[in-house]
Amino acid sequence: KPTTANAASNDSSVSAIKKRGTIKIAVFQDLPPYGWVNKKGKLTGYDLALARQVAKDLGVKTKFVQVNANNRVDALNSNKVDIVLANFTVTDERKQVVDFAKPYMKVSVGVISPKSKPITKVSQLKGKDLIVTKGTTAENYFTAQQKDVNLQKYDSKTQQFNALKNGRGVALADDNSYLYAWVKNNPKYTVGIKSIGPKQYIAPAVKKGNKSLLTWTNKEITKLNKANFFEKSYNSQLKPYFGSEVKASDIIITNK
Amino acid sequence: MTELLRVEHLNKAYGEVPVLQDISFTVNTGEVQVVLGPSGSGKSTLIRCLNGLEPYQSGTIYFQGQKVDPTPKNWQLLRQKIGMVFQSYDLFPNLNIMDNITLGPIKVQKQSKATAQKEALRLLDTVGLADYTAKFPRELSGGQKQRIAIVRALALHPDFMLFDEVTASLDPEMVRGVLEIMANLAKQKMTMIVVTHEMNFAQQIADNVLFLDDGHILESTPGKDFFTNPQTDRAKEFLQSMDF
Amino acid sequence: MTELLRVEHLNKAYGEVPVLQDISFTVNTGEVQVVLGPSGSGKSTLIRCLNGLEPYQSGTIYFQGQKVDPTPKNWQLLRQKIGMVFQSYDLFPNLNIMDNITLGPIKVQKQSKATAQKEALRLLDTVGLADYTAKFPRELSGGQKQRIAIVRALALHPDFMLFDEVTASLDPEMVRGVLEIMANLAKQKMTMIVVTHEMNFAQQIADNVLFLDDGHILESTPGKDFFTNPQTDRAKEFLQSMDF
Amino acid sequence: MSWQIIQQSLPMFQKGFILTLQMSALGILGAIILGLMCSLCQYFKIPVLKQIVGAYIELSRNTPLLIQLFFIYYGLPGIGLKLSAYTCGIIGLIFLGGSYMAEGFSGGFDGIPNSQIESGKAIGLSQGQLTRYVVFPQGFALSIPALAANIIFLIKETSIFTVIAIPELTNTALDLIGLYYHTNEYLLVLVVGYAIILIPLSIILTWLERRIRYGTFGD
Amino acid sequence: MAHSGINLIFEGQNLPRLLGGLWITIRVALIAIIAGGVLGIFLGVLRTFKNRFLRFILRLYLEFFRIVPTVVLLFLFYYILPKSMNLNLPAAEVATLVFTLWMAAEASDIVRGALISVPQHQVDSGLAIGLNRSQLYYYVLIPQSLKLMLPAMMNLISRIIKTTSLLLLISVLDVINVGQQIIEANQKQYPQGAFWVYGVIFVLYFLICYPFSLLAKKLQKD
Ligand SMILES: Nc1ncnc2c1ncn2[C@@H]1O[C@H](COP(=O)(O)OP(=O)(O)OP(=O)(O)O)[C@@H](O)[C@H]1O
Ligand SMILES: Nc1ncnc2c1ncn2[C@@H]1O[C@H](COP(=O)(O)OP(=O)(O)OP(=O)(O)O)[C@@H](O)[C@H]1O
Ligand SMILES: [Mg+2]
Ligand SMILES: [Mg+2]
Repeated sequence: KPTTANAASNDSSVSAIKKRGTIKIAVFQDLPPYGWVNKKGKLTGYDLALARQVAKDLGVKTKFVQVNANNRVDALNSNKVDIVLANFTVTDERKQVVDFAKPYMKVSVGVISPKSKPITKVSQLKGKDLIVTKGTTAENYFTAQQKDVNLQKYDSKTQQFNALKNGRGVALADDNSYLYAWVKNNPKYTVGIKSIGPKQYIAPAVKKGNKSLLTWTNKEITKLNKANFFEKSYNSQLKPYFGSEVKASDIIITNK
Repeated sequence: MTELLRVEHLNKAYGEVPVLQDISFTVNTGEVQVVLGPSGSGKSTLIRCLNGLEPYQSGTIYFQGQKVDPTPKNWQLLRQKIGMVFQSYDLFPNLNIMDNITLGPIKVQKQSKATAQKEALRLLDTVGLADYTAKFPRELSGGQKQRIAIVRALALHPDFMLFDEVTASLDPEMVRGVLEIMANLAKQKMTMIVVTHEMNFAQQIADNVLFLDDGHILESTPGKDFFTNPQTDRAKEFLQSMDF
Repeated sequence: MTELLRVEHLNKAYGEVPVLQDISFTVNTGEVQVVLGPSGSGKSTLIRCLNGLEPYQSGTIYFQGQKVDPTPKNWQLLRQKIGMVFQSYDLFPNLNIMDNITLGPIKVQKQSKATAQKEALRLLDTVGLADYTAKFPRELSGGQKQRIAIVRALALHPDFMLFDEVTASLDPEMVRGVLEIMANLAKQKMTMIVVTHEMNFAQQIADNVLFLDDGHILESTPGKDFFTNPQTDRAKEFLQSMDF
Repeated sequence: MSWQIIQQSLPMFQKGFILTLQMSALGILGAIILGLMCSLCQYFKIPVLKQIVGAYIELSRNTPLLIQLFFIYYGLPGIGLKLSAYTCGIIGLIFLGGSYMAEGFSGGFDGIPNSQIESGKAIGLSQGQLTRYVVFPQGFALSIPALAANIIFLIKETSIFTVIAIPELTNTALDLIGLYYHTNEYLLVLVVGYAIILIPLSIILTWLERRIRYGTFGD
Repeated sequence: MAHSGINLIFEGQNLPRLLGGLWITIRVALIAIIAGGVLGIFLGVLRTFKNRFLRFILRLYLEFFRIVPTVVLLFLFYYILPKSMNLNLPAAEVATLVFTLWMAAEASDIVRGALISVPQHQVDSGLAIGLNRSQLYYYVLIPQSLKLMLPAMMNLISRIIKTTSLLLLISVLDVINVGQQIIEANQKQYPQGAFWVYGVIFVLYFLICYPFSLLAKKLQKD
């Protein structure tokens, strides 16, 4: 059983955060519409809305720490942040190294490709270059399940989409929800494979053993669910970016 | 005549290679000891041993009757009493002439700045360079630099002076001025050990000549005899080779 | 006596500073011209002008009766006939002794390797270094290097030789060997222009002395007279300063 | 620290290691050739080329490789020039390294004492012969320490290739960390990987420097 | 098409944001250069001492920072320092620390090199007038070596500034990171944004580093 980090040594316990007056939250800053910087230079998105709400309910200020997909775990472990709200998919491997709270979003891996040369089946990817970002579920899935696909692994979302646009791979795999969002902005591309691999969940993560913050977060998610926070947030943050293929129920978890 | 310096059975090697072997000699107060010998015979090394710039393996140095304890700390104290001038005009390029001369008196001997500067001026005057206090070494000719280097050593009022081929890298026309100053010092009965290749000069000032070859003292002969009648064949040969 | 070299009204300046002014003189075949003068008087510059290492502003050089066309291309051809040895022992450190000597004969004069090496060996023998062909310059003493440098120049069988203070950076004991070789060349009636500070040597070999001061030829006097009875006061003063 | 995890990751690291070596070798070779050509342009003061080389050297030395790579990889396709990651990496390394190598060579050529050039002239050598027998052999020997230092520098710079998704050593480590979260283990292997390449090189460099300092190299 | 891309830079807050990112970059470099420079001089002096153990340790320190690529150093410190030392620093501070230690390591070698190339006879004549060791360093060696080490120091400084581009990799909001945000946020309007943004950053770095390399060249000459 995981040892409870005792309050004295746990810098990220609820009491410690409250005492400090700020919560350090790991977010993406290059992943519209979840966590990104808009044209005005303001940090915004679906994850950010949740993050701000969490801080508000804790009664503390926020300090956002930008992370890439591949350093979300270490940001927690090295105490850079108290909590990760960066599109963090729950997987078995990750469960070993961090503690996930209740999920707040559903997702599965999708694949986008140019409309002119669409990829609609995994078999089309054999021996071809597929673009992914390091440390994402998509990378995980293809590394483990589809060994004959060549992966091009980038550090950030900005880089991966740039690479796709420059035609550096035949397709790009990532969480399907914002692939929908992305193709809406980039109509030359299509989500050729809508869902691949198991359905997965996105949840807040805290450092392994940080029971205090985990419990609090679980309660918070339940509370926010009841208050229809996620639906509202979906409508304001995500809906404008998603195409008609996506419905709220595809993304948010509505069982209250 | 009181004995100022006595060296007994000094041995010095670089690694395995012996450079000085069983060197013994005495210098009395007011005497000029000239050290001669072919290149590589160990003249510079000997001079450097005498003010602790080189450690030696065995042997004893007595200074004013006292045995020298060869620790770095002790040498540092003794060096105030031993002036030394080298072949390369080794003034400190980052200091002007006045500061070059007064650095030792002020920082080592803790003299007041005024005293040190007054004395520096007096000494500069004796070498004809009193106007140069504010200049930097790079603005001086080789001969001038070397005269300043002598003044710098004298400013500490040493009990004796070591000169290692101080004219060797000077232009021929510059040599004379420097040698004149040394000859003057000799006249004023400064005790000196002088390594030189200027045979005429050596002959003129030497009270005694040490002839070194291959790390040994081959002969120690009064100056008046050495140049006309050296005792060893090696010295004879050496003297011949020195003038074409 | 045929005229080998004539210099007429040579002027040379570095930027605005004149270094040689209205230099005119003649050297006949088989003659040794010694150039004397204080440091900075322009001796090296003169020598360097004579084989085209320095461009000059005006004046004419005649070589074997022909006017020298001072283009780089032409100088390159002429240099085979003019041997030059410098103060710094400037052998090529990347080549062994044999290759140092035969580089010119083989590459410039297109001699066969065998011929060039045979001649190199003969010349090396005359300077007592026949065993050193396979060595590299760094393995030689300064005196040895300088002797090789003379051989390297001689290997091209030049019509005359220029020597610029070739013993100035040698240990005193090394000087003799080099000077002997030059004296031998003089005996064999090699035409030479020699800059030196070795007065005894100069006196011995000079057919004529050019005395330079501040870029001017102050006097041009036969060797036998210059040292005993120089015409100008400046030369007298210079000669005095040269021995203590 | 788990030995098992390290062992399991070794095949992946091996691939990255080999890629790092390959790309370094190609990039460094290219950089040396480019650098030599540039320094010769400067040494012989070839008009126009000399100015172009000068501008290139300043541009290359005063901008980070990361930006150079970003610009080549993500920026240039915007104006229609698309090169593979591998090509971009090697071009980037040559672009960066060429200027460093050029300065290394120039340092060597400039270090030849003027008396050497003059005594070459004095025995009648032509400009070409002077270059061939005096300037080049001596200049090359003198520039070896600088070249060796540049080689080490360039190998280290390949770690930046990670930003254009080239699976070299650093990229491999960062990827594995993102996948399996054994940060300590993977970082250790990464450091060891670089050490295996760079320590022997650094030892050779020190040795070379010493030989040159005591004037026993090449001559 | 391509020339319209430059407008991206001047649109809205984009240029001030880029310059803000640049300031973060410069701040890291500046602190590292000053703190690392001072530490480097101190270590460089220590490295000229005879004590073998001290020299060995300092040499080890230098070689470590020299052999390990800076990217790797950043990750090492970023990930491992907080875990093993319980020292929790924000990314920019970790980077400052890494660059400071790196600067100190490289500077110590430059300082040592300059100190030992002060001619031996300067040391000898300092000793000959009775100076003790600290006086020797203070009045003779350090003033004389300053001039010798300046060109190399200038080169090192411009290298440090260049290398701050790696801040991106540990998620410091440096100029490149801001640039990427701008590319991302404007990708629909400015598909060629990457060319212009990276181009501008390229020029910015050049403008900062070039004066130092110019200075280094000038110092080298005289
Ligand atoms: N630091 C050193 N390490 C090793 N050997 C040395 C060192 N200094 C001098 N030697 C050797 O010691 C011997 C004596 O050298 P020293 O300089 O004392 O000779 P010298 O008589 O002063 O010669 P010169 O007339 O050329 O100045 C020489 O063989 C020299 O090569
Ligand atoms: N490359 C140069 N640039 C400018 N001035 C120079 C240069 N070379 C020499 N000079 C100046 O030209 C003058 C003559 O120099 P030169 O070397 O010919 O004298 P020298 O008679 O050979 O002296 P020394 O006996 O010291 O060798 C000097 O004033 C010197 O400073
Ligand atoms: Mg000596
Ligand atoms: Mg001269």
